[in-house]
Amino acid sequence: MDFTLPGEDDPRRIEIRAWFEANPKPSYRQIAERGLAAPNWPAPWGLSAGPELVLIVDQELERAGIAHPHLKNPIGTNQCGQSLLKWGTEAQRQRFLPPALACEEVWCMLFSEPSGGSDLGALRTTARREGDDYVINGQKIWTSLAHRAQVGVIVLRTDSTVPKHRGLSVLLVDMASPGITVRPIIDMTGEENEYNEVFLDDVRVPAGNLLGAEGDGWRIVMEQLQTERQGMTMPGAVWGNGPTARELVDGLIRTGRIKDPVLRDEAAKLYIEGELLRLLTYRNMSNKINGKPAGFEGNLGKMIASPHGQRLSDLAKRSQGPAGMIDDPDVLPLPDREFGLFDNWDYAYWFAPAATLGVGTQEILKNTVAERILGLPRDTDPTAATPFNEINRQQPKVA
Amino acid sequence: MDFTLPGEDDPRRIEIRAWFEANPKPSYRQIAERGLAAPNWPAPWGLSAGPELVLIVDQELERAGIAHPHLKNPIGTNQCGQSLLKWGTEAQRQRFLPPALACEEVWCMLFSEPSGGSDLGALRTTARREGDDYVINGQKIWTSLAHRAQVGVIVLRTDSTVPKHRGLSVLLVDMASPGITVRPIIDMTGEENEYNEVFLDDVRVPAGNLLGAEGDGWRIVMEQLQTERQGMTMPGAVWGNGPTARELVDGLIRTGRIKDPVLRDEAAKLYIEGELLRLLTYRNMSNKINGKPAGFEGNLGKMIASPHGQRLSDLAKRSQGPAGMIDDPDVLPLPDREFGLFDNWDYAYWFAPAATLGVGTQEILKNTVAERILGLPRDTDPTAATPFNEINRQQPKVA
Amino acid sequence: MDFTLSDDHVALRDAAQSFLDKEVDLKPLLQPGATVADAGYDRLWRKIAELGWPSLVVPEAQGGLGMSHIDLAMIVGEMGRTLAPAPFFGTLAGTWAIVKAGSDDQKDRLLGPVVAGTCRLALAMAGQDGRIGEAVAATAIAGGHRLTGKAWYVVDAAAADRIVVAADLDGATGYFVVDPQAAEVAVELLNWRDITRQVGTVTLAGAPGELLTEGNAATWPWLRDRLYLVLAAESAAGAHAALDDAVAYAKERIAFGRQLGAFQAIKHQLAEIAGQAECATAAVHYAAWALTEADPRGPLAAAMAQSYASEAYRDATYRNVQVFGAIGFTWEMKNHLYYKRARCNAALLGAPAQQREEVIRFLEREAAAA
Amino acid sequence: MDFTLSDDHVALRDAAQSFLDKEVDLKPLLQPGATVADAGYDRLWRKIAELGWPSLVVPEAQGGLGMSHIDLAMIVGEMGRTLAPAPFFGTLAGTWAIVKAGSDDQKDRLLGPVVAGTCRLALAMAGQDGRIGEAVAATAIAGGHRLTGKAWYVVDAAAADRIVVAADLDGATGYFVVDPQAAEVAVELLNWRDITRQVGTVTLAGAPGELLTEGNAATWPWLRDRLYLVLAAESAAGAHAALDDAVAYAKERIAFGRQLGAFQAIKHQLAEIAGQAECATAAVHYAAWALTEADPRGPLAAAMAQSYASEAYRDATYRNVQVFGAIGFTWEMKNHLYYKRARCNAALLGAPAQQREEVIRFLEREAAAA
Repeated sequence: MDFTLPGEDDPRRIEIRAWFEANPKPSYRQIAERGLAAPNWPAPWGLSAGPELVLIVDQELERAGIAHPHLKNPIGTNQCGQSLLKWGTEAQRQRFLPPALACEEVWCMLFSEPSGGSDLGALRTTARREGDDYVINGQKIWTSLAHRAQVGVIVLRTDSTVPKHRGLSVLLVDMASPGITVRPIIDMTGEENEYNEVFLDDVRVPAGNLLGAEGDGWRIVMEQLQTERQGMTMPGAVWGNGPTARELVDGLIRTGRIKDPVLRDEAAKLYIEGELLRLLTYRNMSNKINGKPAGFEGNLGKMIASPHGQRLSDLAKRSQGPAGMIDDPDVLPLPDREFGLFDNWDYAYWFAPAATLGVGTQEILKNTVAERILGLPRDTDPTAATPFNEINRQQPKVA
Repeated sequence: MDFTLPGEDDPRRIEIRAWFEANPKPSYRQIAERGLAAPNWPAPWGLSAGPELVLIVDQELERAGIAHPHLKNPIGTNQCGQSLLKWGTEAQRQRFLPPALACEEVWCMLFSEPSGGSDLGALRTTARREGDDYVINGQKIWTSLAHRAQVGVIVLRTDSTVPKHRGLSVLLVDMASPGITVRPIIDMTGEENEYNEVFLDDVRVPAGNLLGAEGDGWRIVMEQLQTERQGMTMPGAVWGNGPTARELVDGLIRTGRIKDPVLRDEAAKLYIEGELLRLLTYRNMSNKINGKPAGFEGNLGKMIASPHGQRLSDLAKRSQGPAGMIDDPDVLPLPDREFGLFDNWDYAYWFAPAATLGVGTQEILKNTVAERILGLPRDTDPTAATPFNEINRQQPKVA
Repeated sequence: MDFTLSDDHVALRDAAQSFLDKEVDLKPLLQPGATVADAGYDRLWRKIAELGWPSLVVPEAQGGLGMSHIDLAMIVGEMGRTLAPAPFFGTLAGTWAIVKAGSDDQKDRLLGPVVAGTCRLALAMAGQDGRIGEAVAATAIAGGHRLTGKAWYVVDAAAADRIVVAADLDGATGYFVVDPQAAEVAVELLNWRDITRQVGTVTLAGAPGELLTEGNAATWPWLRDRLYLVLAAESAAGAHAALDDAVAYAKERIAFGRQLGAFQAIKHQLAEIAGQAECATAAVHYAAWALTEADPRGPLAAAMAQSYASEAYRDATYRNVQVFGAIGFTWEMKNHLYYKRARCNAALLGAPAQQREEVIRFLEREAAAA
Repeated sequence: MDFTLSDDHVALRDAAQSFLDKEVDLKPLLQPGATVADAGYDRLWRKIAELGWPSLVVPEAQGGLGMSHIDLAMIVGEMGRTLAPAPFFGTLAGTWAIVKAGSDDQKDRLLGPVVAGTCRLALAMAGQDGRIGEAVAATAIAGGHRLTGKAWYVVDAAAADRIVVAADLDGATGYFVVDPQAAEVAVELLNWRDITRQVGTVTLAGAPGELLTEGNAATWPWLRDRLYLVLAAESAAGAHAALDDAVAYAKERIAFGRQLGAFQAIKHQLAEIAGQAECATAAVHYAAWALTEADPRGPLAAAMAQSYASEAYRDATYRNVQVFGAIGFTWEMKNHLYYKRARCNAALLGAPAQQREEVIRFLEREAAAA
C-alpha cells in the first residue's frame, strides 16, 4: 500500500517531458502519433499505459500548456473511441480513430431521447435497412457537441419485433448528412452548454458503419456508460470536474468565511468526503493496475460524487450571502481559479441539478449499486420481455 | 383562525374543575361515570367532547394529580374501545366498555406476528369454528400489556381460502383463557417495556365475542391503526410522548451547552420542527371540530414526528459527550423532568430506533402519504389477490 | 381555538387565486434574456392597483384597508404560487416602513398616493454584505438630510416612485424617504437570478431625504418580522406548487412500463416534500396570526416561518427538477423559475441559519426572563 | 502508487478473521445482565497473547514485532467486525504511551512483560467531561510523584496490571505509570452502554506514579492520532458487518410476496450505506498508511478517519436495525451490540464534530504556512 503519486523524478515522466521539450508546440496529430491522446489504449493508438502513466501524461500536457485532447474531443478519445477499438472492424478503426485522436474530427454520442428518460432501452429512433444503407428517423436530446461534431455515434432500434434491449444497434453517422437538424438547448444556467436536440429525418448511413452486429447496441451502450461513470467519481463540483472541496475550503479561509461556525462544520464534512472520493478513485485505478476488474465502482463513486458536488457549490454560494444570487462572479467572490470545465462556483451552482440526472440518475445509480454490488433483486420491468412494438399497446392506464 | 388554547376562565374548564373539587379522590369508575375517561365518546360513555374539551379534561386530570385513564388502560380507552363502540353489539358494549373505561379491566391488542412484519395482512394465527366457540392457534409478538391484561383484542384468520385481507376477523379474548402463554420481550434498552410474545394453543373463545362479522378484520384493524397514528404526531422524543424540543432547548440553555455553535443550529432546527408538529396536530384537531374528515394526516404527522424524536434524543445525548454513553442518568444530565412515559433522555435515546418501526414503519407511512394524500399509484402486491392458502406455494425463490 | 383558515380567508385566497391564474403568464420569461418587463410587470401592477392590493396594509386612518396579516398571507401566498411579477413586495415593504416610522402627517401625505395606486415604493436597507442600515450614511443639513452610500438588493427599486432608505444617522438607523428622480440618486438593476423579481442597487450621492420622525431601534425588527412573513408565505405556497407539479408529472410520465410515481423511490421523496410543505404552511399561518394579534411570540414565529419555509421551498424545487429529469432543467420549462425563486428567497433577508440564530436568541431571552 | 492492500496485508487480515470467527462468541451477551466477563474477555486475551498481538506495536528494540499501522489496522478491524471482547484497546493505548513518553530504560522495563503477555495496560487521560489531562493532578515528592483525581472512560481499566495516567504536573501534562493494586487506587466499572467493551473510572488518592520522562506536549496528539485510527478501523469494519448483515436479511425476508431487498426504498438505503462503508474503509487505509510513513498529513488523515468512520458506523447500524425491523431491536439479537458500539465509538474520544474542527484547524495551519 502506497498513497504517493508518481514523482518528479519518475523516469516515465522524464521521458515524456523530454519529448515535449523537443516538440514545444506539437500539433494534436503529433500528440496522437506519440500515443499521448489516449495513452491507456494499446499500440499503435496509445501506450497501453496504466493509470500512473496516464496521470503523468495528463500532468505533462498541463505543464506544457496544452489543452488535453479529452477536452478537444472527449467522446472520440474516451468512451466511444474505446467502443470502436473493441467493437469496430479494422476498416472502421483505420477510418475513424486517427482523425479522432488527432482531434481533427470531433465526435458526439446520440443516446438520450425525449420519451425515454432513464428507460434508455425504450428509445424510439429507428434505422431500417435499405440496400447498402440504413435510413434513420427519430429524435435525440442532450447531445453534447452535436453542433460541432463531424462524427456521431448513435444508438437506435433496428428491430422492433424483439424485446426492447435486444433490438438496438449502434451506427457511426456523418453529422453532415442530409436530414440532420441540430438545435441547441438552453438550460437553467442560461448558457448554451453545448447540449443539443438532434432531429433525424430519413438520414442515410452506409451499412458498413454498423458497430458490431445488429442487436449489440445495448451491450455497447452499457459499456460506454460504465466507462463514462468511472470518469465522474472525482470530488469536483460537477461530475468530477470543476472546483473541489480543497478550493472551497481554501476560499473560505482566504475570505475569512470559515469563521462562521455552521459553515465551518459543513465545510469540514465536505472536505473529508472529497478526500475520500479521491482515495476511492485512485483505489479503483490501482485495482486496474493490479489487473483486478473495475466492476461497478464507477456507479458507487458517482452516486457519492454527484450529490457531493451539489453540496459543494451550495455551500460556496451560501457563503456569499445574498451576493451569491447575483449573476456576477465579481460580487463577494470566492478566490478565482482556473478550474477548466465548470470553471466558477456560480456556473457550477446553477448547473448542479443536472449532476444527479445526467449519465444515470441518482435512482438508477442506487439501483445499480444495490443490484450489482450488493446483489439485491433487480427492479422488475414488466415490459422487458415484451416485443417492443407490442409494449405501447399495453401501457398501464394513467391514474 | 385563532391559535389560543382554552383559557383558565373557560366555562367548560370551570365546570370540570368544580367536579374534581367536589370529588377530590375519585375512583376511576367515578371518573368514567362522569364521562371523563373517554370524553370524546358519545353518551353514556363520554361527553361527545371536541378536541378542546378533551384538552381541558386532560389538563384538569393532571391538575387534580390523577394519572390519565389513557395511561392506565390505553388500548381499552382509545383505539380498541372505539372499535367496540362502532363495531360491537350492544351486549358486547355493556359487557366490556364499563370495566374498560373504569380501568378495572386492562386491554391489549394482539396484532403483529413474527412472520409478517409490515405485511400485517399475511398474519398466520387462525381461528376455526367449533360449535359455539372459536379455537385459536398461533403466535403474536410486540403485544404491550399482554402480561397484565384481562381482555385481548386479537386479529386472526378465519378463512384461508380467500385473499389475505379478506379472511381476517377480530375476536375479544379473555387473557386468562387456558392455552395462552405470555413471554416478555427484552429490547435494546435492556428493560422490560411491557412488550410480550403471546403463544395461543387451542384457545377457546365464545363465538359471541366476534367483533363485527367474519372478514371485517382488516377494516377494523386499519381504523384502529389510523386512530393510533393520530395519537403519535406530537413532537415528543418517542411516538409523540416524552420530552420535546422545548425541554431539550431549555436543558441546553440551562447547562450552557447551547453555546456549542453546531449543536446550537441543530437545536434550532429541531425546536422549529417541533413547534410545527404541534401546529399540525392542533390543526387536525381543529379540522375535526369543524367537522372536516381527519383523513390520513396521522400518517403524515407520524412520518415527520418519529424521525424528529430520534434526532431529539440523539442531540440530547451528544450534548452530554462520552457521559451520554453511560447507563446512569446522573452523569452530566440534562435537567431532570417528569415526562411521563419515556421519561428520560437516556431511555428515549435507546428506545428511539423503534419509533420508525412500530405502528407502521417509516416506509409504510411514506407509502400511505404518497398513495392516500398525493394520489400516487399503489405499491403492487403480487399476493394480494391470491387465496391465502395458495400464497406460500408461489413465494419467490430467495436469491 | 381554531388552527384552520376561516371561510373568509379561504374565499380571499380563492379570489386571489382565480385572478392571478388569469392574469399571470410566465411564458415570456421562458425566452432567454427576457425580464419581468416582458412578463407584464407594469400591466399586472395596474390590475393589482385596481383591486386595491397596494392599500391592503395601509391603516384605515390613511384610507387603506388595514387588513390583517392573515389576509395578507392569503394574497402574498398566491403571488408566490404563481410567481406573479409585479412591484408588490417593494410597495409592501415601503408602506410598512412609513406606517411604523412616519408621523401621522407623514403617513397621511406619503400613503395617500399609495392607496390611490399612483405611488409605488421600495425599501433600501442592506449593504452588499446584507447588513442592515450600514451602507448609507445620513448627515443633517439645514432643513433636512443628505444621504450618501449604496444600498443593495433593493426589491422593485427601479419601479419605485419613492424609496425608503435605512441610513446611519449619528450611530443609529434612521429611515428616509427619497425621490429616485433626484439627480443624486442612481438606481441600477442587478442580474438577480430570480428573474421573476426585479432587484437593484440604489446609489446615493448626497441625495436629499425626508427623515421619518418616529423611527427608532424597534423599527427594523418590526419590519423584519413582516418581510419574513411575506417571503415565507411566498415560499410555502411555492413549495406546494412545486410539489403538485412534480406529483402530476409523476402520474403522467411512463418509464420501465410504469408510471414514474409508482416507483417507491419517487413516492417516498415526494411524501417527504409533502410533509415539509404542510409544515411550512402551518408556520406561515401561525406567524400571520401571531403578528396580527401582536402576540409576544410574533418575532419567534416570523423567524421560524422564514427559515423553515425557505428551506422547504429549496427542497421542493430541487425534488421537482429531479422528478422531471433533464427536461425540468431547461430554460423553456418553468421549473427553474421556482428553483431560483426558492434560493433567492432563502438569501434575500439572510440565510435560514441566521433566522435560526434569532430563534435561539429569542428562546435564551425567554429563559432568562422566566 | 498502490491504493490497495498488499497480499501480505490481506493474508494478515484473513488470518485474524478466521481466528476471531472461531474464538469470538457473542451469544452470552444476548442474555440481559451479561458482561464481557461472560463472553470470554479473559480467555480471549490469553489466546490473543499466545498469538503475540500485545507486542504488535512494541518496537523491536523492546522485543516486540514493531508492526506497521497498516498491519495493525487489519487486526483491529477484524476485532471491530467481530466485536471481540478482550482488553486489547487498553494495552495498545498504554503501550503507545510508554513508547512515546518513556525513556529507553522505561520502555525496556515496562514493555518486556507486555511482550511476554503477562502485563495488560490501560490509558487514563480524560475527565468526566472528556477533557484530556485535567482530571488528575500530580505533585512531586521525594523520589517520585503522587497522583490525585478521577479519570473517566478508561478502557480495560479493571483488567490492567499497569495504568498510564495523564496528569497535570505544574501546568503541563505528564504521563505516569500507576499500579492499580496500590492502596490509593480504586478502579470502578461504568455501566457503559457498549457491553462488548469494559470501561471504568480510575480514582487516585495520592497514588504513587512513575513519571515517563520523555513525555511532552507532542505526546497526546501523537497518541490521539493512533487511538483515532484504532476506533476508526473498528468502526469501518463494523459498518461493513452491519451492512452485510442487513443485506443478507433483506434477501431472506419476504413481505408482500417479495424479498424485502426487492423494495426500492430498502435497496437505495442500503446502497447509500455501501457508499459510506467504502469511504470509511478508504479513510482508515489512508490514515494507517500516513501514520506508518509519518506523513505530515497523518494527523489530518487520522481525524478524518475517526469522524467519518464513526458516523458511517452510526448510520449503518441504524439502517441495519431498521431493515431487520422490530426483531432487530430485541436484546436477544446481536444487532444492538453493533448499534451501541457505533455510538460509543463516536463519543469515546470526542464527537465527530470535534474531529472535524481539528481537520479545519489543520487546514488553516497549512494555509497559513503556504
